Amino acid sequence: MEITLKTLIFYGFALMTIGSALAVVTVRNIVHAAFALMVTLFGVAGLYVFLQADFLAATQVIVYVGGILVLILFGVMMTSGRLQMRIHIERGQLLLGGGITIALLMLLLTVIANTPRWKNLSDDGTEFAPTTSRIGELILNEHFLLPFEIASVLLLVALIGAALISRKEVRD
Amino acid sequence: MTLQHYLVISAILFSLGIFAVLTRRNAISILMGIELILNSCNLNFVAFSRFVTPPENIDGQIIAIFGIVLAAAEAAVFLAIILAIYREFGSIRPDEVDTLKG
Amino acid sequence: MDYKNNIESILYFTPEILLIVFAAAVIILDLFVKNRGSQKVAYLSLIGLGFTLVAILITNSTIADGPLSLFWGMIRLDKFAVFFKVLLVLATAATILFSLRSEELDERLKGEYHALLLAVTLGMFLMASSTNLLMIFISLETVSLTSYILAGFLTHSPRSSEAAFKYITYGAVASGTMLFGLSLLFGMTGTGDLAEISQRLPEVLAAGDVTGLGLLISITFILAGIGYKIASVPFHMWSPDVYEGAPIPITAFLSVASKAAGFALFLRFFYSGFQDEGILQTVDWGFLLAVVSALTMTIGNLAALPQQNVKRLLAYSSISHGGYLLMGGVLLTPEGLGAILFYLVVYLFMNLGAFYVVVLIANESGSEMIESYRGLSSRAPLVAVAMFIFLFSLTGIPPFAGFFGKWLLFTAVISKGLYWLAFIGLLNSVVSLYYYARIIKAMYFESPDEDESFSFSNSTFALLSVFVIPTIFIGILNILYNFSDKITL
Amino acid sequence: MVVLLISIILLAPLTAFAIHALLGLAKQGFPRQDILSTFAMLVAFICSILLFWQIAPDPKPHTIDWISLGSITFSMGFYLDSVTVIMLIVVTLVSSLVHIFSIGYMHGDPRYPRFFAFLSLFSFSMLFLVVSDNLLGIYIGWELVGLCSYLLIGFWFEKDSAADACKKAFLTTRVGDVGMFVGMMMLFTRFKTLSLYDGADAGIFTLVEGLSGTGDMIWLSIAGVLIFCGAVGKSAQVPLHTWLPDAMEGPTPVSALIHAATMVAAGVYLTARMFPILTTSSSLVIAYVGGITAIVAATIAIVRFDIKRVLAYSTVSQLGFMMLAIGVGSYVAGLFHLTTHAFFKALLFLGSGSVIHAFHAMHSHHDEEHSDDGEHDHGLIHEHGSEIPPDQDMRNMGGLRRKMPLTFITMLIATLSISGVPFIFSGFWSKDKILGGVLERAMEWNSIHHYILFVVALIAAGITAFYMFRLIFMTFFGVPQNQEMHEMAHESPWVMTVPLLVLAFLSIPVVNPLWFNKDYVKPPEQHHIHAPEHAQVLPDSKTRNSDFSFAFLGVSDAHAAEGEEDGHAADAHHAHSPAHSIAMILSIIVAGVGILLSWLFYHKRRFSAEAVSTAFRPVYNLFWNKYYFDEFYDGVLVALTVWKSRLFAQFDGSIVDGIVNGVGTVTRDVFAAFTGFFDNSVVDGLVNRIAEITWAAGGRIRRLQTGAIQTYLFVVVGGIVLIILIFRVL
Amino acid sequence: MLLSLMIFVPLLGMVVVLLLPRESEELIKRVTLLFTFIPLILAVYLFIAYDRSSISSQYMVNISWIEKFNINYHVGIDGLSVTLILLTALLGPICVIASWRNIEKGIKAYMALFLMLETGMLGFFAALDLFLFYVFFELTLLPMYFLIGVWGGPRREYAAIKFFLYTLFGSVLMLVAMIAVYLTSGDPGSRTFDIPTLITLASTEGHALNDLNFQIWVFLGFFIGFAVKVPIFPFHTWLPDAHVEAPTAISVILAGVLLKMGTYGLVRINMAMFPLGLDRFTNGSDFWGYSLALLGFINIVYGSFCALAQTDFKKLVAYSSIGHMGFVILGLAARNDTGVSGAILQMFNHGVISAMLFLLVGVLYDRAHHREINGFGGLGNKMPIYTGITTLAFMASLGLPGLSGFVGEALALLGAYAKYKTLTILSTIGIVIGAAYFLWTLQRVFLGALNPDYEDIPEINGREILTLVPLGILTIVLGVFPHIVIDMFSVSVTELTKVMGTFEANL
Repeated sequence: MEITLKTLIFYGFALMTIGSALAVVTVRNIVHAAFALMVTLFGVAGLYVFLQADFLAATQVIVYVGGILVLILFGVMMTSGRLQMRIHIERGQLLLGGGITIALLMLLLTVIANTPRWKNLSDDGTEFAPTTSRIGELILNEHFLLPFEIASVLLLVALIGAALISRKEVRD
Repeated sequence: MTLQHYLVISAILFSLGIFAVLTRRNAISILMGIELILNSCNLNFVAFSRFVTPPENIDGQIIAIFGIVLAAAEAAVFLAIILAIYREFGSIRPDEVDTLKG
Repeated sequence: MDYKNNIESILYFTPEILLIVFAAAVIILDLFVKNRGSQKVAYLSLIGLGFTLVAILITNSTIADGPLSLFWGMIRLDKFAVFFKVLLVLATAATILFSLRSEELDERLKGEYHALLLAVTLGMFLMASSTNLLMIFISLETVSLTSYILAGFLTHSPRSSEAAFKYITYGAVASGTMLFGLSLLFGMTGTGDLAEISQRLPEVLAAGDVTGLGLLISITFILAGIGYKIASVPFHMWSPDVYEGAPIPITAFLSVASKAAGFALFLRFFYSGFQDEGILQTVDWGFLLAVVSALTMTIGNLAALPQQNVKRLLAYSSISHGGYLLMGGVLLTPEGLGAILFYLVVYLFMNLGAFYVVVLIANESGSEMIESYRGLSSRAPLVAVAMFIFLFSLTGIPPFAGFFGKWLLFTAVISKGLYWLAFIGLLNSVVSLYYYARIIKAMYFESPDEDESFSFSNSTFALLSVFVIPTIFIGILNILYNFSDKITL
Repeated sequence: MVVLLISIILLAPLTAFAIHALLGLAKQGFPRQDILSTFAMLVAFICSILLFWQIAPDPKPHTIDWISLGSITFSMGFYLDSVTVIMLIVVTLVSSLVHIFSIGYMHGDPRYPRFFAFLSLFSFSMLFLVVSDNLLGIYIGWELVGLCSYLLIGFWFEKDSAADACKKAFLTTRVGDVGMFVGMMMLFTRFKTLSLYDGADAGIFTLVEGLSGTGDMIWLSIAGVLIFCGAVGKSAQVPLHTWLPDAMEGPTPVSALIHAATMVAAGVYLTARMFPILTTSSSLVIAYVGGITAIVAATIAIVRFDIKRVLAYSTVSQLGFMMLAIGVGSYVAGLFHLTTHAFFKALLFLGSGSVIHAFHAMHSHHDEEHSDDGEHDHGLIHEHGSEIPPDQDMRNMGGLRRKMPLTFITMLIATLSISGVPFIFSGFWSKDKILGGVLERAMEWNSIHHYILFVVALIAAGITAFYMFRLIFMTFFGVPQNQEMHEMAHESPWVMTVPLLVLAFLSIPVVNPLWFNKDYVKPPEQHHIHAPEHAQVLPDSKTRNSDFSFAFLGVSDAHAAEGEEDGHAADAHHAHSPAHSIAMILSIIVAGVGILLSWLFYHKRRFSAEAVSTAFRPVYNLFWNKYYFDEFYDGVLVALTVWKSRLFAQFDGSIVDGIVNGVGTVTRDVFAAFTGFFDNSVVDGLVNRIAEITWAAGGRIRRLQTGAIQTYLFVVVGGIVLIILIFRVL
Repeated sequence: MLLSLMIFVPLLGMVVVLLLPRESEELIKRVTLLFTFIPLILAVYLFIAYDRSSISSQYMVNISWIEKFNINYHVGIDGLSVTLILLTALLGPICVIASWRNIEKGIKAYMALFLMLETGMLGFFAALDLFLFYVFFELTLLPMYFLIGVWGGPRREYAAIKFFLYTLFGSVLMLVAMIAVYLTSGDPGSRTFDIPTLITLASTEGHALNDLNFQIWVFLGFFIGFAVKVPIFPFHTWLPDAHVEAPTAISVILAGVLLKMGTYGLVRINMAMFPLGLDRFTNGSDFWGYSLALLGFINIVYGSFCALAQTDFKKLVAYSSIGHMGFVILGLAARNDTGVSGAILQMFNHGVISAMLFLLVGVLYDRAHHREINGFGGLGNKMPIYTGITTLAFMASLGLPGLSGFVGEALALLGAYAKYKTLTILSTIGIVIGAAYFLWTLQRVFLGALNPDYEDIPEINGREILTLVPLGILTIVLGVFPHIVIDMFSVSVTELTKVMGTFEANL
């Protein structure tokens, strides 16, 4: 594979994603972790761009970075206000968790490396049409109408539930 | 930039997510780990959609979109529950929320 | 099979739509109900479930010629789905009726509570009928999210909050893992449609495009999601804590409906997607699940032995029953399927009945511990009789239905030649007797701490008899044995 | 007619018993029930006499099918030949007399009716045993008499010694019975029938002929010896004789009837009945057992002071003689001695009963409370003869001949008879016949075994004379040893003395009708008796040459001039063999010596018994302690049994459970090695153990359920990894 | 229909009892007595009307029950079952009478459970469908569990659950075997649970059920199930506990009927259906048969010795039951007419005798409130009638000829000797030990000087005598005329031994 700018940028994104994700799981300060997570999410969005999933990349940024991450930060504020922002970890747990994680990763990498179907599928650089309209079609008119509707129910439920549970006092 | 690149990134993300979930003694960190996991899944779907399925088929992307939606919903509920826990237990350390056991 | 498009499908989707409509209606009605003691919301929910049931039966009549694939193959309407929907409606109705009696629940949150119950029922309907990876995941998440909320429904109850917290943490990890597995499966076959997967997977396997390890990992990851729903080892650990912390009606609901829906998903997924010989040769998931089921029932039973909290005890017991059910699931035979379905019906009645008694006793004595059952035979003889019927049915003692259910399961298992599994299962029945008998012992052999007898209303007994009568007669009477013949996957 | 008569004989006592039982159950008993039993026995006696004329020349059993099982049928029935009739008459006669005697002797006992109920039941059982034509029937009667013996020995059950004795009697005889049962099983398995005689199908005696020379002789010998085991138990042969002396705890009439005349003789009867299947080896075993019993019991009897114990050992000894007779093939002699012994021994017991009664009545005067009190004089009892009730202790007696002349005379007659005083007493004839038979067999086969047995028997006969006269001298002669008791002693009432007189009369052969008829009893063919190989086989004796039929009844045919039959006119036959003449002379000599010594020791006091016993202390100790049989049984067998059962119970509690425990412990330890901790709770009980293991496992699983969600997640992820790895490896 | 009526009358009685008000105890007792008396009358009628010469089952009812699995409500009686049905029906009213005064609390529930128990037992003996058979088998567990657990002695909970767990463990193995048989009986659709059909199939050459290995395994499955019930060493440890804790009437049922269920099952299923399971194993070595005989022997000796070591009267009787059931096993192991007939007769007789023994223990316990054998003494003086009846029962139990216990034992031994000489001879030790412990007990309780504590002990009363007299009469009558019972089943037994195919030693 020749090294092009595109490749370099790809690797940059990849490193950014992985590196920040590593930070998410290692740094001891919860706010730092949240920011690292933001970087990761951006990185993933960038990878989506490389995969020519433009709509998805946008969604990723808006929903994750704009929504979820803010939510997480709120959570951090509301729960860690009086306490240290340090994340508690324990050595034994870390080692055991690390071991299991590495085992899992090894298994996954073995599969990825050994599955013929997934080999030698390189990005040939073909440009695809923007996906947004197609996605709209599929979701609103075709195959994915039902999931869409159900997802809306789901969101409603989550809304009600989150409100129900998080509020301090029930109404009188 | 082969499929395997993406898959490896995704696998690493997944593993890190799992690692976070297992080792971070903080409910919000666990949530972050879960987000990493879900992201890795989405990345997988998109990558497969790009490389495995025919170009016009973007089912994978759509699944990923739903994945994001669900992640958001889950995060919302999760945080709500974390708040409730914080209210009841004064802590969001998962190892301190252990009155139910045995 | 033709896929029905969205418009064509809507009519067949009436039961689910009714659920959504009534969920909304419940919330709206709740706004207008000022009287705290009013049960209007609950009755509306019950009415909604009644309508849904009718609608289900009507849709059932439309599939006489064969199953239908709705919404471009997202879900499937077949006898199997109809069976589970009926079962789920019954379970939900029972849960609502329990909730009427339960004194734990905040009366001011009735609207949300019932709306959530209806919503979770919807999710379960979809779990029973999904045929697409995306639908599977969404329906699972719907059920899960709603369940988290329901488990944490009790305000100012640390136990309830803790239950919700554990549930969601566990559930999120499990479903995330499952989603990863689904993505791998998607990557191997290039499709999300279960029917297509079942076609393509053997092809790619045969072509050597996919390794066994990949398939195994994919299946195992997916199993994490399904296994957590049906609480099978090693994905069972949430359930005792959650069952103990959640409100009792919700515990009952989770132990029956959620488990049933999980089994529906499990069966549809594995039976229709992975039944191919080639797949089985690559990954003998049948054997894998046989081991899992043996472990599940054993661990569930063993852990139940020392329990002092009846609710928690029943949680473990329901884990072990998940193991029994799973046993039928690994067989891939019509007998196995029929046995599971029959057992689910039986299990519905006996387990819900047992939980109902727990509700009653918790209301009267304010405790869920075994001690509070002391001398129940003299304090509330009828309830004690009902409880012993449920418990012995759960153990699998004739003439109660539980025995017949188990008998069907074991027959199916043995007909497949899995003697060892049947043997372990039966030994577990013996072990289970021990802890069920502890409750019986408290009820019958020990004298009460107080002599004052419990008083229950007639409607209580009426509801109790709704569970008792089927528990006695389903097995003895030859009425339900043939229904599963028409149900295939 | 035969069936009718036998039915009456059997039903009369049975009916009496049933009426007693019903009255007792209804709490309606009354004292005069004695008449019922006595009458029933007299009826039976008369019928037995009538049967005398009903003996068919070629008897067939009268049977009915009792149990039919497919190919097998067990029948029940009667068989009537001369031996049966003799036994019937002896049993009914003695029984009747004992009934009558008991009316006097048991008078005033609170359980008086019950005593007669048991006597009736006993009579029925004994008669049933006698008339049965098959082993099963014999066995049934056999056990029933055992039961009655048990009930009657323990009649005064308030006495611990009686309670002990009855249990001992039943158990000891049961040991023998089990042997008999095993023998029956062997025969049954081989012949598929337990009938002895040919009825519709061939009986054992016919079938056994087929075995001759088939190499099954060892088998048959074992079977024969096993059947004989039953007789060893019942007839109190060594080594199962110890119960009989203890059985004297029962009322004296019981001792007379059951433990002298009838039940203990049943063993002899059985052995005689089974005569045709006895082989050379089994016969020799029987002969030895008989001989040893005769001498052992006789020596023990010398040193007893309890009048009833002396008689008991005497009985054992005499039974040994009978067994010896049968063992050497002197079948007729054995049965002959049985009948004579029945009368004179019953007489001796009743006489001793009369003496005891005399003393006993005296005690009653002292102590008005008779029997309601558990501590009355029957309560002062002894373990193994170490303590003797005063009314039975010969050292308290002496000089009674004037006080109780009738008792004295009758007992003297019986003693002369048992001692073998020649010619006018029945015992002489029968004992002589036995001795002659042994010697004849010895000479015939030139067998060292039989010579030894002859010497043993001869010595035993001499000792018999010695100790019997010792009894007479100590009781009736000399000066009263206990003046107070002596003063009170008196002759017994007529109901007691009349039976004594009748029996005394019967002990004189001249008046005894049973052995008038020469050739009356003829031995059956003994198919399997062959001279031992080392023995010099003499020309076939006449026992076997004339008649091969199975008829027990000697149809008075001219050939039946065997040397061994009939006692009264025996002289004529002695010519056939020098053995009988030698035996007769020797037996007269030893009897004389015995009596003389006894006279010198106990009447003239020429020698001191004490001095002799001191001089031969070890021997005396051996005799005094009855060869330590009881000690041996108590110390070894009983202890072993109890110990074993304790062990078993222990086993149940600890071993069976212990195995499970062990398995459990190993499991637990292995488990613990992984988990690092376990509880050391003590456990017992199989279920408890399993339950505990299970519980422990449950507890361990519980402990895994820490309550911390990340533990659970570890299990999830770890589970996933493990599943994958394991299935990859698989 | 008569048979079904008999089976379900007690169940009907249970419903009636449950509808009666809790307070009217006398009425409840009378109704129960009535509803246990009806089966007795019917059973006696069946006993009389039964055609003794026919080998086929009589009074058959065959109604489809669960069509899908070809399960039928198939009941019928043959000589073997009618005998045990008579026994069950006889003990029913006796136990009700025995419970008349002894049950202090919850008489209504007690009687209802008792009636349910009776239905279970009667149904078990009449069932000709394997599934039905199993259901009835288990149906006896529930009431038994409660009857011991609620109305039992101080350690009743332990005893009840032990009993339940043991039996359930056994029956679970039985269930596996049963399902295996069902599945092997034919192709889907033609599978059957019908016992006569299965017996035919199992003896059909070439049928899958006729396979040697299959039969051995299935035999073992059923065997363990029944062995727990019998109980055969080492599955016996529940029995002493259950007996000691159970109330008198329940002990009677337990020893009288429930133990027989085990041996009945052995005959009905193991011996009749899977004769190969016991047949010559390899090269003429009779491994399995010998093992069975060995177990019988162990039971006899072990039970007897354990009984000898007991000081608790009831435990002694319980262990004696173990010993006596050993004779049944030994007789069955013989597989010939004599042995099997003896075994079956012994089943019946032991039912009667052990019922008597437990009733007698109960009588004493009601008066003295303890059962310590060494704590009595000299009662013979104060309670002559009781002593008499006890002696009768003891003598019957220790196998005194002329009483019923002897015949069965003797036949079983005679039969067994034909096959297993050494074992049988060794088993006769049990006879001696049996005599030993009974006589010793008799001595310690009744003989000797009166224990002053029992100066005023009342004599056995009329009600108690009423329960004992029928059994006592039966022991005597059957001791003298055993053919009354033997004739009932001798044809069946002949057929059975024919099935077992061991003609060469068919004695």
